[in-house]
Amino acid sequence: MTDNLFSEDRDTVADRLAAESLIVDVDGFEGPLDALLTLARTQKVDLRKISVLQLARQYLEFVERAKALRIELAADYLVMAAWLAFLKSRLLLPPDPEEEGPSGEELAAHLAFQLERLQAMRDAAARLMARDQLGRDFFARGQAEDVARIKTVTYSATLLDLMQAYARIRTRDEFRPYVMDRDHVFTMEQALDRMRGLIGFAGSWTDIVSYMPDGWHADPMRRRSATASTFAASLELVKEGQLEIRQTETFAPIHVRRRTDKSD
Amino acid sequence: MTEDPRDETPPDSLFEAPPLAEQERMVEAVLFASADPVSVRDLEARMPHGSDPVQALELLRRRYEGRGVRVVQVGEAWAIRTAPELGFLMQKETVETRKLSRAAIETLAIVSYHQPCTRAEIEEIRGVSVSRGTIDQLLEMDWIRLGRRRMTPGRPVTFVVTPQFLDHFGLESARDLPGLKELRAAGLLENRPPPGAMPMGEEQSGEDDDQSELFEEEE
Amino acid sequence: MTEDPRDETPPDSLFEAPPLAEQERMVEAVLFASADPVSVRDLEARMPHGSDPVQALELLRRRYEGRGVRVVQVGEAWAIRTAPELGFLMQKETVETRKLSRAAIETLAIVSYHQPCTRAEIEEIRGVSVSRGTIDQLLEMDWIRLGRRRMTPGRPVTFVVTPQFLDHFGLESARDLPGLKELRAAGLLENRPPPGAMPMGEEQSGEDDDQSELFEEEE
Repeated sequence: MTDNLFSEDRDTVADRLAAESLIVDVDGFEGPLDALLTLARTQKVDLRKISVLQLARQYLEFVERAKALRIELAADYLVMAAWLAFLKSRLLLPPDPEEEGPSGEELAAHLAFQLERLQAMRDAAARLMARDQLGRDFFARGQAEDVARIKTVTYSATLLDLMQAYARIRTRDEFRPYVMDRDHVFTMEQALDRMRGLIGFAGSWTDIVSYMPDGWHADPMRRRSATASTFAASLELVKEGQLEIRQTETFAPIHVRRRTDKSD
Repeated sequence: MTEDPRDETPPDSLFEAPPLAEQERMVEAVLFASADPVSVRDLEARMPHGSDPVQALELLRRRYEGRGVRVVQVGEAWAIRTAPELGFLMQKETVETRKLSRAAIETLAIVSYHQPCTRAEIEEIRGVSVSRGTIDQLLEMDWIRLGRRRMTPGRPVTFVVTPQFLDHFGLESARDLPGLKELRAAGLLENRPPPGAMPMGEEQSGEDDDQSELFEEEE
Repeated sequence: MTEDPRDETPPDSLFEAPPLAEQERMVEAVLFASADPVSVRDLEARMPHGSDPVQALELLRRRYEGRGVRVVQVGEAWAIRTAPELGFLMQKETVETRKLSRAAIETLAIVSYHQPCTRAEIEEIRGVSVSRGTIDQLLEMDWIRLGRRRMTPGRPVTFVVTPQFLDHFGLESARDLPGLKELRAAGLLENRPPPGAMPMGEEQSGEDDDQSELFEEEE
């Protein structure tokens, strides 16, 4: 916040390029504070001597440009913009004795502190990662013998565990006959087999219901299974290019017919 | 680093091997960090050109004589190993209580309810194959042991529970184990996993066709 | 085995500690055998009654000065590690470490320099919300762990670094973090409350809860 406070546009080509590259990079920022830090660095001064007013201006300009380029900025960027606009007015206008809350200078100082702290943490992170690291620069024992622990492992299992385990298996067992019982299931493979044999005769549109196996209409469970598999099988045959399928409206009967124009 | 009198070789020479003391350090680091014993050839490949790993190894071996660890030859390769008489330090007696795996407890349950019982029978009842490890574990725990061979083709071995098993579970005999009806009456079968929370059948071998959903394997 | 003049104690004495040279060998063997740092307490528990692992450790540490491996302190524990400048020999052993995201690296640095540190503090410093995945990853790597809850409203959990973190970065303690003093002197590790309203959307004393939702989780 010094001399170049009011030198509105000393936009050199380089500055503009820098600003534009910022905008292009907007996705690369980790939030507004990161964007501010990047902008602050373009001032090429010690972060402690940063002009927050200039920074606010840079940031608002950055947001404006993003808008002009129809780049959608996340809400937090806009919140920051609003806050910086407020800060800017606080810094520019003579202090209003009526107004409560911290002064513009205090706010600016805190923002500068945040930027400096973020930068400091980034530097610290870089220094940390630059250290010699275990498994990369220095190594632990490759062949640890340590685990010759005499582990007296006591396995805990209670009678309850045992009984519940047994009950679990036995009851599962009871249902196995059902699993085996495929009487009510008409598989898609079966449906495919059946239809493959029949489509040769389907020169004209035929309701797929007529392809369902005999005797599967009465029992609702069997009918459902057969309908589903027959439908799935007809889709498969359509995919193979052997059938055409149509349905005139929702819930209307589904028709299939043999495909004749083998155009491939 | 000053142990070696031959340390005079210029350290920045690109083509000369590092001083022997330095080579010894290298061998030490490599043997330490490597998961497997390292062959002389491997050492040679890793160390700067012109190094003499055999000589460095010999120095290192001697350095560790009488120490807590030693440099030993393992086949054609070399390794650092703790001195055998200090092995007792590496043992740490810990008593760990672990829950028996589900496979183990189920296998045990089947053996206890169906003994003598072959592995094939266990698998049939569980519906999945039983790993050797599971059986071994139970054998090792002395909870099951081998029973008589079944007089069927292949003469498969059978398993029965042991007195230790009975002791552990506080049973007089395996016949005292409650049947399914009792288990159900005691409310032990209620925490069944979904889906289709189904009625607990008794021992009857299932012609119930009232279960309209496939029973899903848990886990 | 002849290094120590005090070797005269009868070897089968049950109640006297072994000579220091012998203790040193023991510590050497244990540290060598273990891939992870071993605490003094653990050493004490393993060594014969009356041993003084601290003194033995000091002897051992000095013995390995300048060697291919060295005795290093990691928090409350000790380990043997290869000399960093010999890392080039170990390429084979290098485990490809997962590349940490920038968010994770920064979060790690913040936790290590500011610990114990709440999530809100991390977010305040970085100016963005920290995704669950970032914290989870660091927890999973065993580089950070939960510290005590902060005694402030909401009792937020805090994070601190682990011994594994220290081990990985070759630090004796978190106090040895590079530049820690300077950062503290510059006031950059203070948790300076913002004057009045604040743009970063952190703990704004609750009256606008929705603000935190304005911040997108980073990936």
